[in-house]
Amino acid sequence: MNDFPVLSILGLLPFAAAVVVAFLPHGRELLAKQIALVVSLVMLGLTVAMAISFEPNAAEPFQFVEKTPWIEKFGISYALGVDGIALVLIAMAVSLAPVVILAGWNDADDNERHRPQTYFALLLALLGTIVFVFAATDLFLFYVAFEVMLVPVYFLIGMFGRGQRTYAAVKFLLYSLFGGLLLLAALIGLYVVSVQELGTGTFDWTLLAGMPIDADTQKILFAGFFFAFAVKAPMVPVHTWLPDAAASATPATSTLLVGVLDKVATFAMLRLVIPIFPDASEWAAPFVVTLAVISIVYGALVAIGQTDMYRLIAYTSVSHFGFIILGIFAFTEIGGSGSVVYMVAHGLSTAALFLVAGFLVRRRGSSLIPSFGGVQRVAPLLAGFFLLAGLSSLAMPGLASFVGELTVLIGSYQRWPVAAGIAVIGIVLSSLYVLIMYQRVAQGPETENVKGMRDAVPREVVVFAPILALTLAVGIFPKPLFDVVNPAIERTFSFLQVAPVEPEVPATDGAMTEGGENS
Amino acid sequence: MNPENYLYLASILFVIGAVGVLVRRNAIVVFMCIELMLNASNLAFVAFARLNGNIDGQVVAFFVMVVAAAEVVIGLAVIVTIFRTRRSASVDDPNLLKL
Amino acid sequence: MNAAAIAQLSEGGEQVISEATGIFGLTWLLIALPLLGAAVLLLGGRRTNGFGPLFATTLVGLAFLLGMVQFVQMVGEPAAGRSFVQSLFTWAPIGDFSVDVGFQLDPLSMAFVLLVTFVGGLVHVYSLGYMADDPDRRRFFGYLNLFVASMLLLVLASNYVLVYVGWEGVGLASYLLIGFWNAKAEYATAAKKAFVMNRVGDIGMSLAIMLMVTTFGTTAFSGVFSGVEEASSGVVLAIGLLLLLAATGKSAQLPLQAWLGDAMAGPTPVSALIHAATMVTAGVYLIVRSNPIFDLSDGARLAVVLVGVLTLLFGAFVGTAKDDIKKALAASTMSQIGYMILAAGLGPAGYAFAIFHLLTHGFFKAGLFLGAGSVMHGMDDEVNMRRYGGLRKAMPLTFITFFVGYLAIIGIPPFAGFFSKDKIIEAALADNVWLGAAAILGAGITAFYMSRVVFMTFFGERRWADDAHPHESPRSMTIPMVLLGIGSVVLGYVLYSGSRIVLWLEPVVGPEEEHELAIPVLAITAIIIAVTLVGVAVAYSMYLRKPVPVQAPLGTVLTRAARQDFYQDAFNESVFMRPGQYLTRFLVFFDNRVVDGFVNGSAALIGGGSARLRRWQTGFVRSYALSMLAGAVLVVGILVLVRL
Amino acid sequence: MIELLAATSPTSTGEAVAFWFLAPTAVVAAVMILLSRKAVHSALWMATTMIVLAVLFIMQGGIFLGVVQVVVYTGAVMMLFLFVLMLVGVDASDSFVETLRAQRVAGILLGAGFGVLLIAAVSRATFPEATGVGAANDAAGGHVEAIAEAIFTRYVFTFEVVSIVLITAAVGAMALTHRERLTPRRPQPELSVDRIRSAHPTPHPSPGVYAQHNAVDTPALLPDGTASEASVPDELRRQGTVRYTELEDARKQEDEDGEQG
Repeated sequence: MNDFPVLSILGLLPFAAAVVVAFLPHGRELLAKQIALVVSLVMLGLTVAMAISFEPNAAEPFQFVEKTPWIEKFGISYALGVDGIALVLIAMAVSLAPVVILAGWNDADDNERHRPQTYFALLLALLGTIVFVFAATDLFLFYVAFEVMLVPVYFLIGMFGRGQRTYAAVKFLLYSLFGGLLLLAALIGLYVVSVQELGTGTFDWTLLAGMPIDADTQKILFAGFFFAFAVKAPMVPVHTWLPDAAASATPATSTLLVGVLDKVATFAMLRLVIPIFPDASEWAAPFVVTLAVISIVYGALVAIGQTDMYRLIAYTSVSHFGFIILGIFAFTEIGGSGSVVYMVAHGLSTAALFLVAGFLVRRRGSSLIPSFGGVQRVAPLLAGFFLLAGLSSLAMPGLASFVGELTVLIGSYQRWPVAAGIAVIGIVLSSLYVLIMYQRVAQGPETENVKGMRDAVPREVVVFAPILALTLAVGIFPKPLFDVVNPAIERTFSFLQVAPVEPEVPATDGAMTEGGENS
Repeated sequence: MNPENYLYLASILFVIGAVGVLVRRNAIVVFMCIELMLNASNLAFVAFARLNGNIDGQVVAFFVMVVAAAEVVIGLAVIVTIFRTRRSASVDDPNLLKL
Repeated sequence: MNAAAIAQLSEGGEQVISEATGIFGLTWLLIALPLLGAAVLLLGGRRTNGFGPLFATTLVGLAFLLGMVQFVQMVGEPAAGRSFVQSLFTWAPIGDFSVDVGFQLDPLSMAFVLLVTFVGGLVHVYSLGYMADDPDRRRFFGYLNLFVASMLLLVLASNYVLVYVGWEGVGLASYLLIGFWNAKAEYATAAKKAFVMNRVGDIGMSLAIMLMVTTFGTTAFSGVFSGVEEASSGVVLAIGLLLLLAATGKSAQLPLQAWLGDAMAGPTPVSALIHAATMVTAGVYLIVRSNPIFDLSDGARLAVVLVGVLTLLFGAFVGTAKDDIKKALAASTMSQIGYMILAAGLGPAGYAFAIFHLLTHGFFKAGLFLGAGSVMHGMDDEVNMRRYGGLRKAMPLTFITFFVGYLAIIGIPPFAGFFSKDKIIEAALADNVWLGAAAILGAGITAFYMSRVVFMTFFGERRWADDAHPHESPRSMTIPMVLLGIGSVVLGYVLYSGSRIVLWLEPVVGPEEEHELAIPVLAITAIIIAVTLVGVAVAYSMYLRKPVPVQAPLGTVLTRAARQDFYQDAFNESVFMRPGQYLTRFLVFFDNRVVDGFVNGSAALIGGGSARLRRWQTGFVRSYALSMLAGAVLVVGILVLVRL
Repeated sequence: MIELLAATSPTSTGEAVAFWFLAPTAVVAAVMILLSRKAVHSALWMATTMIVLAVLFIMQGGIFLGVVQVVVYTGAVMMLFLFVLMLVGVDASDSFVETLRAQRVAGILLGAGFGVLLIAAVSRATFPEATGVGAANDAAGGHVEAIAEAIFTRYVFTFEVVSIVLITAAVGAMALTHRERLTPRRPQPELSVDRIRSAHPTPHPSPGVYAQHNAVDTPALLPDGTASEASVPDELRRQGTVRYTELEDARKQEDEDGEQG
C-alpha cells in the first residue's frame, strides 16, 4: 500500500476530473454534476482506505511518502506525505466534498453567464489543491498549492456568488495575496538560511524542521509566516475579508472556504511555524494568545450584532478560529490535540450552518435574518436542522465542537490561565449568537415572509445526514481521532523548549477511595 | 591628438540627439535625432575598436547600423500610417497612450 | 468484590468503590433507555406520532424499574460497599490526561435515579393526558426523554466532564421545552434567557474543570477527591466557588435566578419535572457530590451558605406577590432550593439534609405543579389566581392532592416537608443564629405565600371568567398527582425515621456532624411551627376573610418590587443586556468602519495614489522620452558616483 | 594613406587636423538638425553629419564601415527619410512653440546633465594605449576579411538574428503601409463611362493656374477672379487645408462684410 501513490492520485484525480467537467458541452450539465459527485466519492473511498492503513504510532513523521525531484537547483521536490494531523484534515475535507457537491447541485443552474460545468470544475480543482496543501511536505510545493488555492475560490465567488461578489472576490484575493507575498518573502529567507545552515538550500520539511536558526532571523521569518496564516485563519484584525466573502459566495463555496480552506492556516501553524521556528513561536506566544482571545470575544460579539446569516456565521468562525489558535499556542498536548479536533469539528459545524442557511436563503431569496420568522411553523425539519447546526456551533456536549472546545480550553488553561478564563466567555456569547439567530429565523409566529416555504427535500436531508452523523460520532467517540492526532502533536511540540505542564497534585493511581474520611 | 576625443565627440552628438528627441515634435525629425544618437554610439564603438586594437567594435557598429535601418523602415512606416489616419506628423498628436 | 473483603477494606468507615457487576453493570441502560426514546421520537419523524408518547413513557417506566431493582440490590450490600463504577469507553485520551465515559452508582446517585425516573415517569404519564391535544406531542415526549437521559447522565457520571455533558444536556432539554410553544415570541425569549443564564453558570463549570485538570490531571471524582487534600487552599476555594457559580446558574440561585420565573412558559409538566423536581436541583447535587472539596474550604462553604440564605429569602418574598400560579410556585421553588443550598453549605452537618429536602421537595413540588397544571387544564390555561377562587368543589381530587402538597411545603407535621425543612433549620441554627433566624423567617413567609396560593385558588368565592367551565382532569393526570401526594405525606417520615437518609448517604457525604444547639430541638420545632402558623394566619386574614379583587391592587412599594422580582430583569437589562447591545452595535460599527475601513481605506489610498500618478502618463511620447532620459541620467549618475 | 593613418597609432597630425575640422562640423550640423524649422533642412543637416561621421569612421580604420555608412545611411536611409518627407508634405514646418510644460527646459537641462555625466565618465576612464586595428586586419589577411571573419564566425548567430530582424522589418513595413481596399476595384471602362456621364468630362483645372502660387493646395483662379474649388484635390478640400490666395481671401472678406451690411 505504501508504494502506491495514493496522495498523488487523491490530489490529481479531481484536477483531471475538473478538466473533463469543464469541457463538457452544453446540455450535459447533469453529467458534470454526476462526474463531480462520483469523483468526490472515489476520493472519499481512497481516503478511508488510507486512514485504515495509517499507523498512528509509526516512528517516521510522514506516511504514504512520495518524493520526486522537481527543481533540483533549488532543492525543491515534489514531496507528499501525511502525519496524523494532515490525515485527519484531508479526511475532513474529503468527507465534506460529496456533501458540498450535493448541496450545491442547483447552485449554478440559474446563473445566466456561467455554466454549471464551470462551477463543478472549480469545486473539483479546489478539492485538488486542498489535498496538495495538506499533503505537501516540501515547503515550496506547499506554497504553490497555497497560492493556487486562491484561484478557484476567486472564480467561485466572482462568477457564482451573489450581491457584491466582485468586491468580495477581489478583497479575498488581495488580502490573501498580500499574506502570500509575505509568506513568499519569508520562504525565500528560510531558503537562504537553509543554505547557510545546511550547506545546500532546501525546502524539505524534514530537513528544515528543527534546523537551528538564530533568534532574530527566526523572529522575522516567523512574522512573515504567521501574518500570512493569520490572514488566512482569519484572526482579528485581519479578518474582514471573510464576512464579505461568505456573504457573497454560494453556501457550498463558503463551506469549503471557511470549513476547510482556512484550516490550512491553523494546520500550517502546527506543521510549519512551530517546528521550524520554535524559539520565535515561544517568543511570540503571549502576543498570539492575546490576539486569539480577542478574536474569540470580538468575533462573537460582532456576530451577535449581525443581521445577515452568512456574515453572522462568518464571524462565529472568527471566534472559533480564535479557539483553535489559542489551543495551538498553548503548547500543551491537550491544547494541540484539542485544536486539531476543533478544526474538524468546526469544519463540520460550519458546513452544517452554511448549508442549512443556504437551504433557507435559497427558499427565501434573502440572507437577512429579519426576512425570516417562524420557519419552524412551516418547515419543522429544516428548522430542526438549523437548530442542530447551531447547537453544534455553540459546542453542545455530544456534538463534535464540544470535544474540541473543552480540550482546547483545558489545554490552554494549563499554560495561559487568564487567557483561557477570558476565552470561556465565548461559551456564553456563542449561545447568544446562535439562539438569537435561531429565535429570529425559526421561532415565533409564522410570518408572511415564510408562508408556503417548503420543508427539507430529500436531497437536503441526504446532505445534512452525513454531517450530523459525523458530528455525533466525533462528539460521542472522539478517541480514534485523538489516537491519530496525539503522536503528531507530540512530535510537533517536541521541537519546543517549553516545559510540559504537569498537574500540581497528580491524582494517585488506583485512587479507589473517596468521601468518608475527608471530613 | 588623443583618440579619446572621438568619445567626447560621440557623447556630444548623442546628447544633441537626445535633446532633439525631447524637443522636436515632427516625427521625422525625431527619427533623425534617434539616428543621430545611434550614429554617435557607432562612433564610440569604432573608437573603442581602435583603442582596443580589435575588430569587434566595428562589427557591433555594423550590426547597429543594420538594426537602425530596420528600425527606420518600421518607424517611417508607422509615421506614414499615423499620418494617413491623423493627417499629422507631430508626435504630440497621438496622445491616446493614457487612460 | 465480596462483602467480607469490603468489610475488611472499609475499616474506619472508608468507602470502597468497586467495579459494577451484575445488575449494576446495567447502569448504562438507565441512560440508554430514555435516550433511545428520544432518538426514535426525534429522528423517526411523523411515523412515530402514534405510538411515540406511550413508547417514551414506557421507556422511562422501564428505567425506573431497573433503578428500583438496583436499589433493592444496593440495600442488600454492606453500607461501605454501595458504590460502583462502570467505564464504558475512553472518550478523550490525550497523553496522561484522559476522560472516560464512565458511571458511578452510589447511594447519592441512586437516590437521584429513583427521584428522576419516578417523578419523570409520573410526569410522562401526566403529559399523556395534558398534551393529548397538542399536534406536536411526539416532539414533546422526545424532549422529555432527552431530558431524563441527560439528567440521569448528570447524576450517574463518574467525572466532571461527563457531569458537564449531562449538565448541558438538561439545559438543552430545558431550552427546548420552555420554548416548546415558541410560536409565542415571549416564550421563545424565555427559553433563550434560561439557556443563556445557564451558560453563564457553565463558565463556572468549565473553569472548574480546567482548574481540576491543571491541578489534578484528571476530572474523575476519585482522582479529584483524593488529590484535593494536597492541593493549595486557594485552588480548593477557587474550585468551590466555580462549582457554586455553576450551581447558581442551574439551580436559579442568586445572582443567576432570573430565568426561572420566565421558564414557566413551558408546558406545566415540564415545570413540574424540570423546573421544580429535578433539573433545578442539579446544583445541590453538584455541591453535595463535591463534598470533599467544600469540606476543605470554609470560604467556599460560606459563599454557598450566603447564596442559599439570600435566595431563600428572595424567592420567598417574590412568591408573596405573584398572581400567576406558576410563577408563585417557581418563586417557591427558588426559595426551597435556597434551603437546600444553605444546607449543603453547612458542610457535613447539612449534606444529607440538603438531599433529604431535595427528595421531599421533588415530590411535593412536582405534585403542586401538576396540580397547578390540572387547574390550568380545567380553566382553559388561565394562570392568574385572581381569576380562580373556590375551585375546591369543581376539582376535588386536584384540590386534595394540592392541599397535601401545600401542607408538606409549609412544614406541617407529619407531612414530608416538615421533617426535611426542620432538620435544615436546626442545622442552620447550630451553625449560626442569624442563619437559623433567616431560615425560620423564610419558613414563615413560605407559609404565607403558599396559603395565599391555596386560598386564592381553591377557597373564597369564584372569580372565573364567564366562559370558564372548571372540571376535573382525566385519570392519566390525576393518578400521578395522587401518587405524588402520597409521597408528600409519607416520604418525610420514611426517610427520617431511624435517620435512614443520613445513614444511606453516609458513604458518600460522610457521617452527620453532631451539632450542639443552645435550645432543645423540640423548642425549635415549636417555634418553627408557630411561625408557620402565623404565616398561614396572616394569609387567612388577607385572602380568605376579605374578598380577593380581580384586578390586582397597586400595593405597597415592597409588593410592587416583589411583583417585579425585585427588578432583577430591569437590573439585568440595564446592566448587562443594554450595554451588551450597545457594545455589539458599536463593535459592528467599529468592525465595518474602523477595521474594515482601514482595509478599504488603504485600498482607496492606493487607488487614489495611482490615480494621481496616472497624471504623469500624459500620453505624450516626448514626456515618456523625457522620463526615460531622466532614468538614464539617474542610472549613469549612480554608476559614475559608485565608481568614484 | 588614410588606411595607414588609421592603422598606425597614436594619432598623426593629419588626423588631428582632420578631426578638429570635422568634429565641429558634425556638432554644428547636429545642432542645426534641431534648429531647422523645416524637416527638409533637418534632413540635409543630418546627411551632412552622417558623411562627416563616415569620414571619422574611415579615419579610425573602419573603412568598410565608412563605406557602408555612406551607402546605407546617406544613400538609402536618408533617401527614405526624404521620401517620407515628400509624402507627408515638404512644406510642413514645425511650430517652435512648446506645448508641453517645461519640456524644453527640462530636456535641455537633462541633456546637458547627461552629457556632463558621459564626458565625466569618459574622462575618468583609463584606456589602453590605442593600437589601432591594423594588427587584427593583418591577422585575417585584410580589413574586409577581418570583418567578414568576425561576422561569419564569432557573430554568426547575431548576424542571423539581425537578418531576421531586417526581413521582419521589411514585411512589417509592408503590412503597416498596406491599405485594405474598401470598395471593389472599378475597371477602366466603367470609370470612363462615369466620367463622360458626369458634368465634367474634361480634366479639372490645374491648381494654381492664374493664382500667385503653383502648389497643389492653392486653387486656380477663374477668369472672374474667384477660386475654382475643382482645381484642388478632393482630399484637401475635405480636410479644409485649401490655401486661398490673398486676393481671394480679401474677396471673401468683402462678401462677408456685404452680407453683414
